[in-house]
Amino acid sequence: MRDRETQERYGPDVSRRSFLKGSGVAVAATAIATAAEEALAQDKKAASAASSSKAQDVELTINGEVHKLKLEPRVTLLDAIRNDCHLTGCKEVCTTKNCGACTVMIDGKAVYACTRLAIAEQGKKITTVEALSAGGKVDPVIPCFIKHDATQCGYCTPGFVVATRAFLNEHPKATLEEIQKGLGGNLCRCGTYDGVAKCALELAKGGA
Amino acid sequence: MAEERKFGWGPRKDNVLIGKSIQRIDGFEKVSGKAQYTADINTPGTLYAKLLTCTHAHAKLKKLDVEPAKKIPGVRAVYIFPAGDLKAEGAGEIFWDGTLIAAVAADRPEIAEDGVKAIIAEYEVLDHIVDEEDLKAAEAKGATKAVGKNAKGKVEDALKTAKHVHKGYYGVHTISHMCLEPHGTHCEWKADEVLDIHASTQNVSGLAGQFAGPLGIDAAKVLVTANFEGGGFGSKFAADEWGIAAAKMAKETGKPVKLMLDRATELKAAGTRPSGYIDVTLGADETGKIVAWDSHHWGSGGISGGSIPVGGIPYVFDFENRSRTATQLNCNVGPTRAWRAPPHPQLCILTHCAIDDLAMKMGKDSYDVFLTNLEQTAGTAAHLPETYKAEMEIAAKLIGWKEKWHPHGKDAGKGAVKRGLGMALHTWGGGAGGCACNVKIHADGSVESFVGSQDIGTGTRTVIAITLAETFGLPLTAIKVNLGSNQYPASAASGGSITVGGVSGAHRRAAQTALWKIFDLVAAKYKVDAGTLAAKEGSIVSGDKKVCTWKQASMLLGPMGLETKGEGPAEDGLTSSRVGGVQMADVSVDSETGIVRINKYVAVQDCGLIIDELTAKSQIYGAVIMGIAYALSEERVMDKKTGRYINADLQNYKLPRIGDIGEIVVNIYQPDSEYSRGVIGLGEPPVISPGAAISNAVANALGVRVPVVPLTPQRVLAALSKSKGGAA
Amino acid sequence: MSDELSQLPQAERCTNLLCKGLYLNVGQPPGKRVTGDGNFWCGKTQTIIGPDRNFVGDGECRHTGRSCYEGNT
Amino acid sequence: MKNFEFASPQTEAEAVGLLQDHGGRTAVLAGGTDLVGLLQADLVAPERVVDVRQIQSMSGVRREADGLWVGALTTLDDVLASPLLKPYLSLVQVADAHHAIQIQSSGTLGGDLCHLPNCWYYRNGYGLLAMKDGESLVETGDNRYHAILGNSGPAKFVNASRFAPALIAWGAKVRIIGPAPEQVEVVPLEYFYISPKSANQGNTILKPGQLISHIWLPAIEPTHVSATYEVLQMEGLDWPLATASVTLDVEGGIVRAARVVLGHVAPTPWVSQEAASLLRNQMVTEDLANAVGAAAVSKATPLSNNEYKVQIAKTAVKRAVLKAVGQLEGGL
Repeated sequence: MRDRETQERYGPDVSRRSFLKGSGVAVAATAIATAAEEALAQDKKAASAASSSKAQDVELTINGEVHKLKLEPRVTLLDAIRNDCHLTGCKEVCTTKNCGACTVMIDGKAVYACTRLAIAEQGKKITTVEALSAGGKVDPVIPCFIKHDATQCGYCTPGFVVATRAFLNEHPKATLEEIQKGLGGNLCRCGTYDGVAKCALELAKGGA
Repeated sequence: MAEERKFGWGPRKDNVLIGKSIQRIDGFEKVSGKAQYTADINTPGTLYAKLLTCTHAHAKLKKLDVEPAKKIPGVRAVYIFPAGDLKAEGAGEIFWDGTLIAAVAADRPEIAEDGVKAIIAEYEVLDHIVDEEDLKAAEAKGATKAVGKNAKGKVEDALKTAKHVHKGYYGVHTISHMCLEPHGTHCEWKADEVLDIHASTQNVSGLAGQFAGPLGIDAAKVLVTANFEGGGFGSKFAADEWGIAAAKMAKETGKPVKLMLDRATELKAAGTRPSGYIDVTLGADETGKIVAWDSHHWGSGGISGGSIPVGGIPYVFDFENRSRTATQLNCNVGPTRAWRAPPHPQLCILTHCAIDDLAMKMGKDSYDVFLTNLEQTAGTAAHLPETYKAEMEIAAKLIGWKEKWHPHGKDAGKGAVKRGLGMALHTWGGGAGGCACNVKIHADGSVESFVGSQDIGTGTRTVIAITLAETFGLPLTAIKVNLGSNQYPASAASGGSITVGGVSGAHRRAAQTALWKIFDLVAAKYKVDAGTLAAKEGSIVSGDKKVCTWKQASMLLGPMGLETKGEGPAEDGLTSSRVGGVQMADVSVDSETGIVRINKYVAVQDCGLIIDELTAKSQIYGAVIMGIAYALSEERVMDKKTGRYINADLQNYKLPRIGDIGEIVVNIYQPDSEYSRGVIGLGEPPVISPGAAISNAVANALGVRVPVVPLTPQRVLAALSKSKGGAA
Repeated sequence: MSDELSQLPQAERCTNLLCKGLYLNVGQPPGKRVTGDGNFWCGKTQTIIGPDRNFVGDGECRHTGRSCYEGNT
Repeated sequence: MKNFEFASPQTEAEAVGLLQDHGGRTAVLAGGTDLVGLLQADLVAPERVVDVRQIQSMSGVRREADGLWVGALTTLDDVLASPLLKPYLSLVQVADAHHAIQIQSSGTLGGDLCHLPNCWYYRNGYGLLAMKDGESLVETGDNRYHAILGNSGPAKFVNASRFAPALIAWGAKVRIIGPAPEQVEVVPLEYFYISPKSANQGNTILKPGQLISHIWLPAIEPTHVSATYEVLQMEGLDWPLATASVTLDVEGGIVRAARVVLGHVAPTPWVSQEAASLLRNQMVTEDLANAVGAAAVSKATPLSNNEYKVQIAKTAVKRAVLKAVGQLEGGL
């Protein structure tokens, strides 16, 4: 099982310290394994309950509204939101967890919708950019983006707005450095970062 | 009698809106996600199309069987591109990775994907050449072509007598446009054979004909809409073969078809900026004045040309004794398209890095060497030396050049991190593009304009609204701007920084024409001298006296209101062309990891009369950031072994993010002399200098030139290692 | 296409040859027309390869002998 | 993306059962940040995807007598928020260096450990070994991001896990469950990774139907210090050119024990005994750190185009050592 090359590299353990020895592992492992065995006995039946690969009922709760869809398991959350729920604020750009144009919130956390399967996100509270200006209530992030002209072609912008909202929710008093770290998951090709940073900083100072 | 009625901008001090920082009027749509881009159009029944592309750099297609795709339930149409059409004349030869072979349209995107996978394509793989830098290897393969040579003065003699001579090699790799909204269209056939197209385009007025020809229909039956467009940067002027494919599949199926390029195909097939490399020798006299330039540059724009032309080298400057030669490499790489300020960014790198190294050799401050040679920029435009001089002073002050500058490689910092300053200059024509517009003043006083232009992120709508509102003395909210349709008066494509000049000039003319008619009507009705009238704050005034409200004046037009046309450009002073621009970079370089970070970046830019300072500054911020991208991280990596564009994804095609840009300081150089020049476009010029300015700053930090851009850790460390006598 | 071909007597550009410059010239007087940036495409195929599967370009598409050439006559 | 069945088990046992079917041609879905991209590119084409996020027992961090048991579903956000993990600075630093809240919210430790290589040949469909016509594409192709150590075999990619170096430097173990219903093994993380010798091998010891359920960390003592130094070209979301994690036991200014692990330099995380032995019984100084860095890469065998990574890896080790003892100054 052990790779020969790895073993050869490793050599003898010469330390007296616990972080090198790993004492007591076996005990805990057994404890967990026992729990697992118990669970196994209870759930043997459920194990065979895998669903089919055919299109099936999928219910997504987006912006408080339930969307009843028929989707194959392989449909991404992004495709479902854009193509089936017709909420096109989030965009498809990279499909490789890099650009952030598809950012939505799931249970309040910013997430790349391209990295999720729609079928796996049932029962979650999904929030898209559309919710940030729904029902006559406009999230302060939106006018602040406009004020600092944090948009040019605008294609990356909704994803950036959602990321900014999610970020500020968790870091309401963020510094510029924190903003630059937190919002590094969104790409803009036109180069609107300066406006985004100013916007986030202003909202953080105002305690948004 | 008051002043003669001539088109023109008002006195600068009187402007209420023009020149101020005004939020873009379509900001809410864009920021809230309500803006509908082509990729967002999903009319009922829309089919989704996916592409089969060839992943060989050079091959012969031997077999293509699309029947298996057609058998998949949900697949509605399969289209074969010319490269996949084995029946055609000269068929089957593929010249670059990413060549489009077939498209599949299906009820759902995932089914279209299944269809693509079911297609059987067989190739005979042929020899390829994808190394754009290796001139000798390309020559050996017969893949080069001389594209120009010219000389003036006595170069050899001047180099012999020059006090300082520097010989250098510089380069810049190919990059992709990487539009975040990929190229693509949504095509739907309506009644009477009308083709309704949403296109991600910079060329709303110019697309109908491009679709009509290949489809064999009248251009009059093609509707083109682009209300919003997710980035073009020079690459979205054509209908493109994938546009034709969507239209044909829509016709075949009787359903709307949406075909947007996938990310890899967007990078490979939808436009790149050509590479450039140069061997150059230049010489200066004892004052630092450059007296001789001798260069040979080469690069590739793809298999059939499009490389950097011979003109333009040396960039901005021209020298008394100058010889230049250009060679094109025909490589198996995707074709080039215009990329923001073509090909100035490359020219700037190839020239201004050499000048900076000459300064290093002379032991002089780069600033002084650029300054000494400014008189040699007058060949482009007489006013440039003076503009550059003023801008250099401003930029130097903003970045602290005098306090921070140190000789190249000396006193750059104690530890591993070295700090340096660099600068570069640029120029661009810009000006006003062709534009026709209609301005409608309704009897209720509301104002509307119609123009077949587009907003590619530059703020076209806002510029039009400001122009009209300023002219009519109305608030911005009183203006409705209609653009993005070829059903409106034709306007030039948005390229070459000509849109703001084009639309503002034409709308000012239309608005002034309308206003003069209104003044005449008001003058007659209220018995005042029309020559004394002005439109201000929602009223028509005569001197300090309010004559009537705008609404009352509009009612004089009768129930049909008034419609005026505006055209341009014209020689009436509303617009002009040719700008300069100076940029300076303050960078830190980690000499142990090769990482370069921007501390501060200063961009000083002239551009005539500014309509909206907020969106104008955004253009400069954006251009600098794009510049930081190609200076430090982004490049197309062609794998020599497979011939493939191996980093055609956003993971390995590295673009800067919010933390990668340092502090950017934008300064618009706008004395009254600039205001009086009229409007000049701004999209391109500020993207030109960053490559050279940042490279020069790195050279200043290290005392070693990293010759090829982007300045990745690999190249920085290689240059350092070479300078210490190690392997390159 | 070879250099020799571009040395041949040249006609007007094929009417199907397109470049960016053509779309910037709306309403411009002839003296002010932008000539383009060297990036051409064929209006018929909408790529850089013409209907005859040869490359397009300023030189290549002035050659009246080319099977797909169309002059403005 | 090819089609697949989807299942969402509630327990570890249920997950193991679901993963066994289809001859083990199944995949574990957690945060999705790697898997869904792989599915979209058809690089992974399972017949069933098993979403393990509902399994309570695999979440959270628990203190036991012997150390910490960290659920494989622990996200980067959880790492940053966990008081129990806070003292393991080298780990926290990795979570913090992921400059994207979307990855921090979704990415899990288990997923990171199983992250498939970012090698562009692999990601373009040439397989982990990137062989074409019996020849390594990496060896003669563009290997700027590839291995400089442990690259004499057919595998030349670099291990993509960002947490593995830090975890290995702490002596972490992984608890693996499956494929048989009761099967559990606890394996030192450094033995978890393999450098595949043939095209049908993966880059870990995981057999079809197995998954990581937990990560074990030894209890920390006041004398333990640690640091990770990742060399990232970009400030924002990027993956490292090279990483070094060190864990030291320092008493009275003298290093009593040390582990030095490099990442992104070899097909597996790279434990450097050469570097560690130089540290033992020494006081950390800049000179010593330099020597440790040099020792760590002394056996490097760079490929045609990645010599520069040797310098970067050396620097990473040096700086990780200095950072662990609070002596790092400068560096970008």
